Amino acid sequence: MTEALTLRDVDRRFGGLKAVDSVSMTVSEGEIFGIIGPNGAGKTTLFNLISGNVSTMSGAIELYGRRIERMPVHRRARLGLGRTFQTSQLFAGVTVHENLEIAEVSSRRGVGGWLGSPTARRTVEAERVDLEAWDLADKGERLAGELTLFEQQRLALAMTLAAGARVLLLDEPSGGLVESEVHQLMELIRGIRDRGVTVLVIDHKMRLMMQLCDRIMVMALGAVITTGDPTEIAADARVRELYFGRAPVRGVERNERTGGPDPADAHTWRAGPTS
Amino acid sequence: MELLAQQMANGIVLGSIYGLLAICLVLIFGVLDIPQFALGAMAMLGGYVVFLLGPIVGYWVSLLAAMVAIGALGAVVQRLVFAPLRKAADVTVFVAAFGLVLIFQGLALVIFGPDPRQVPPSISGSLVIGGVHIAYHRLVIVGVVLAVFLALQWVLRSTRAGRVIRAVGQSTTGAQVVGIPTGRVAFAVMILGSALAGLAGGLLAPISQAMPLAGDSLTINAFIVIILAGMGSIGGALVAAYIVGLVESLGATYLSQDFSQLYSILLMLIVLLVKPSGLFGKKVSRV
Amino acid sequence: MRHPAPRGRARAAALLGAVAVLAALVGCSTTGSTSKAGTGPLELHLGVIDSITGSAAQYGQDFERGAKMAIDELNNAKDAKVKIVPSFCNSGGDPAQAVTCGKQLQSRDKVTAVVASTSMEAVPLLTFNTSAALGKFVVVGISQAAGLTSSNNPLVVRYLANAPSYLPAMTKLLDKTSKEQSLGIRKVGIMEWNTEAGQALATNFQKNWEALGSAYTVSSAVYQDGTTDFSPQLTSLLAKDPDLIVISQGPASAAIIKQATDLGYKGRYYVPVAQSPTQLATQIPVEDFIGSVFETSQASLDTPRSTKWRDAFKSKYKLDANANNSAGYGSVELIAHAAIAAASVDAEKIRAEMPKVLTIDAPWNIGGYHSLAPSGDVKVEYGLTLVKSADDFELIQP
Amino acid sequence: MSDLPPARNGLASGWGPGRIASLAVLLAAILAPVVLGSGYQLDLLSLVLINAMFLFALDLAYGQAGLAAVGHGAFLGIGTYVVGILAVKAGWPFWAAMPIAILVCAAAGLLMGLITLRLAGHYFVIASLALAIAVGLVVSAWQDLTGGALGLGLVPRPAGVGPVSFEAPSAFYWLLLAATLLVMLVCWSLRRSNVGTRLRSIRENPRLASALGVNIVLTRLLVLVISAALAGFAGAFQSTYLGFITPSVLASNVGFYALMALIIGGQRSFVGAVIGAAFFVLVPVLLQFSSALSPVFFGLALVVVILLAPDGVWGRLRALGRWVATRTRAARGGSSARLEPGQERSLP
Repeated sequence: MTEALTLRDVDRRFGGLKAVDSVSMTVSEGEIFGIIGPNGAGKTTLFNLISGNVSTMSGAIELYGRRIERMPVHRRARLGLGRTFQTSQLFAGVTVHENLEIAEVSSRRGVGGWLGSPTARRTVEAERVDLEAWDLADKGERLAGELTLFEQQRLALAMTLAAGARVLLLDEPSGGLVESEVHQLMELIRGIRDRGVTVLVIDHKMRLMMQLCDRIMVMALGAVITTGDPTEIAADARVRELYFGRAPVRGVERNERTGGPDPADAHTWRAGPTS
Repeated sequence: MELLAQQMANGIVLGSIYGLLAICLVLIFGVLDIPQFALGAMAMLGGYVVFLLGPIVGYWVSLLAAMVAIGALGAVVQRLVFAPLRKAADVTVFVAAFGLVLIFQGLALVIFGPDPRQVPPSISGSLVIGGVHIAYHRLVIVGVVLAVFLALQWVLRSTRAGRVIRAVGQSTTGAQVVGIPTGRVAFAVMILGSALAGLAGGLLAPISQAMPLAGDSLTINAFIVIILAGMGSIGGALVAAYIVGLVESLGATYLSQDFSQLYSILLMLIVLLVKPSGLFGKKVSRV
Repeated sequence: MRHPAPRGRARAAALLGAVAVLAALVGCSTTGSTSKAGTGPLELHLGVIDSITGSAAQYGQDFERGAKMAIDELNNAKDAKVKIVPSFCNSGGDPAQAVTCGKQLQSRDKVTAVVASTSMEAVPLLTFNTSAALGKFVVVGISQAAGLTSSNNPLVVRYLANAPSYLPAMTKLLDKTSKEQSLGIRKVGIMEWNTEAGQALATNFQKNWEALGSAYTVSSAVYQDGTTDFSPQLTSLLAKDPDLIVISQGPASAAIIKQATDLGYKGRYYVPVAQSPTQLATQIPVEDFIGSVFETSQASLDTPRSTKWRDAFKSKYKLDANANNSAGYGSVELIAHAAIAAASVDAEKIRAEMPKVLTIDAPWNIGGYHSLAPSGDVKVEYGLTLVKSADDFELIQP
Repeated sequence: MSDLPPARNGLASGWGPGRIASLAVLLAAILAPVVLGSGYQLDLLSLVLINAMFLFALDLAYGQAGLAAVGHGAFLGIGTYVVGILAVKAGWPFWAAMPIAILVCAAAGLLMGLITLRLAGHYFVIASLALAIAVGLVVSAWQDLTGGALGLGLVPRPAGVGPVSFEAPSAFYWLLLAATLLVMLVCWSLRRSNVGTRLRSIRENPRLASALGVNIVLTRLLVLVISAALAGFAGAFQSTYLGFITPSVLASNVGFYALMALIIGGQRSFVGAVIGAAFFVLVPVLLQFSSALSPVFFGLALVVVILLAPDGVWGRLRALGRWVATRTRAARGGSSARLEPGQERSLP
């Protein structure tokens, strides 16, 4: 399998706090790779490091074998790295149609990519097909900010693909969704993977993660605790301790920043993976 | 050597004047986020207050009167212009402030005429040390500015009011969340900043004379100072003001006089290129 | 966030706006006034462009007082031969605004003569004052620099100021006085105001002073318009230990003298014509400028003619007349009397009569000018006033 | 501030009020010399056109790229001086000097962008203003080239092309009108191009835009350069309009006034820019009667307009138009009479 994304000894401190502490990981092409851990474990920071919104202090990040850790955000995006954000993930003030147009235009290159017209390559017909695939067919002229949360989430996914993402970072995609929508979301993400896109996902909903991911990496206090497939993770003693135990993790006292597990998550966790 | 010492002395005095206005800007621009471009024009009006009242009540009382009058003007301006515009874009507020400049300067021109009006200094005569002449009034300016700085520093650090002001400066929304009446704080800070502008104008009037356009060059230099310093601390603003004063004064002597204002601008640009947040500012996001 | 407006919404409002624009255009076109000369006195449409706001407001306002005085006198005279119809326009000291003013006066007010208070207003007019299609008009302007008359414009006159014209004689007069009265003036420091007027005075003074001998040296310090603290410039000048500091901006004299005194300077000053010693004495103590020399125009001399004029000015405005007042007055009078002599308000005819009119020793000619070169330069000669003590101002005539 | 989708503004689409108003203004503009003759009203309109050209350019930087370029007046001034210097000192014809002015301004824009674009918010505003002041100081001091404070003149009118001469005021006016339409066309196509789309994404959500691959700095730099070049183009015409150039064309308040004009008129719209240009040319003329008080009235007018219409006169007129339309429809009993939140409130 081709290595889509590789991190080696990536570090990031904020003041005295080690937000990401010597993280190494490898994600293969076409994999769905989950990252879990308590609040403050450094998951979102890790995503920010990969996407370039936060710069690394040391270590290497490779996208399809190419070093990207010194590149600005937009260059990584152009190399095929897409991401969604927990909040304000859309151009809320313009229509769905225009959101997709922006996403598609942003990946174009050359003189035509700058000075050409956004609609030059994109016919209305193609647009409609696209929207249908995302179940947004009748929403094309609505402002993105007026969509429901799940519709917004779908649009955000569609936009990353329109922008040409090959490796996708999804930050809390199930946030605010109801149970039935979470299920649909899972199907969508699998569909994306089936197109050959590699997916990294952070989410608090354990059941989703256990069902969706091929592999899961567990983080706490910025460091990797363990990586494995969902059943291994579920069985891992350190992970159980991390979520429920009072024992110190890696010799460091649990402090307020790590917080306790989400009660809802705890429930799903106890229920165990259903797959 | 004597020339150098004299120009250093000139630079420190110049820096003190810029510093006082820059401190006003740190309060109004830094805390309230209002680009009050009319501060220089308000200082100019303060000069006229001293011109009018000085001969009757004496310099120091008239200086106090200038602070009160310009502070009150600040209150009016806040109520009528800036408070209604608090949700408008930065540049829109800039425009309104520029409108105020035209109004203040225009009124001064119509009421007092274009001729510069003489304002006697607090103490006449000059101190002479080793061939360096410094007018006593200029020493008074340096002293008053330092006193204002120390007093403000104390207020901002050690009093409840100061903590509230700093909280608003950090984040208006955050301050609102913890129950600070941000509107009233803004009002108070605007009055304080304007009163200090009045003080600056009154102090400067014996040097610059009272005239309609007296505040113009002050405003832009005060903005250069706080950008050079980085928005945030009044101490940083004062130090940067001394730097600008010295650069202007020494540049005019040892380089070319054609460009005396250019040196501080170049210094500012170089600093911004190396450290976009200014000399003493905290890191700002770039996008 | 708003929805894009559906098509056709507010079309009515937009059309209404468009109609309003067209209506305004049509309305504007009919406001231009035209006038016919009647059987009575000549009706002379005169434009006055001055900077009554902005950084040159003092010049403009002084100029306008003089101009208004002349207009009132001419219009109220018994059996007046000319009736002046004035139009005033404020340039704010901005040449671009002066262009707008000029075109307004030219095509709306149909002026055939314009007086302008500074070269910022006068020079930009030269791009269109000779256009037959738009309407020709004579420009009588005050300008220190050569630009006004060096462009071969046939309808221009440079009145008062005129640094290249008077400074050769003036520097010689100063040197002569210095030698006769043992003033010991050799080293000169110039406070150069970075404007057209300041530059012209500074460069012409320097050129002529240095030509007087090898011991005659000049150093200069430049400051931007709007400067209020002159210490850096003065410190540089004082380091050269000058015998005389030349001030190139009249209104700034008081501040410069005060600050130079604070810096320990005890020498003399040279003050331009815009500031008279009596005027300055109302601002700062005479003690601060004893030993100084002041450019003095004919209008400020104690001739019966100019004394009478100054008294009339004072009774009208309750102010002491200065050189800019006399320039405003004199430029308007020159135009009016040229028009009377030509018995016409045509711009070219007015201009053609001006050299002749200036040689007449008339009461209105308070500047005492007597020669007008073909280029349009009025030959200007100033005297000097030497402040010997608080109550002894000695006039030295060329 | 809410960010209207620009594709719905001005000339961009449909027969909305924007397009009708634009066409009406255009028609009035073409016919103006016929109605007005060659009087000074025509001259004022010429000045409005030069200012409008500059405001179109400025709107690219401010309205489209979100750069509060207070110092943009420097580009207008540089363009003015380049043509002035080449015409007066080297005798170049206008048509040869104008492209040089555009190139010089583009280069200056590039330089300014490289220096200032990394700066955020207020820092950018002041840095841009400071650069403009620096340009003004250099031009005043460089007397050999620019004539310093003594000014530079006289700059002739553009030479005729074939049988067409531009000496007559109406011909010059039509030339200016053509130039203005050209600038408008450039701005319009840029807004409609991928660059425009990218600019919109940056305005809406810069973080998301860069995550999608938009190079924010490069996009803004490109727009700043184009905007500076267009300002230089406007400056070339200002040069020949004024005929006599002094450092006042580079005064720092030129950029201030321009930005004010744009905000007063309404940004991201051609009609708004024209309204702004007209405001700044015509209001001072209307205030001539008040003589020394005119700056006071002008300042008051500025503050009052800003308070009543923070999103510009044209923005307010559009809101009014929508309101009228909605009311009319509601009166007819139409089903789509839904009033959006904020519209009712935003009325004067």
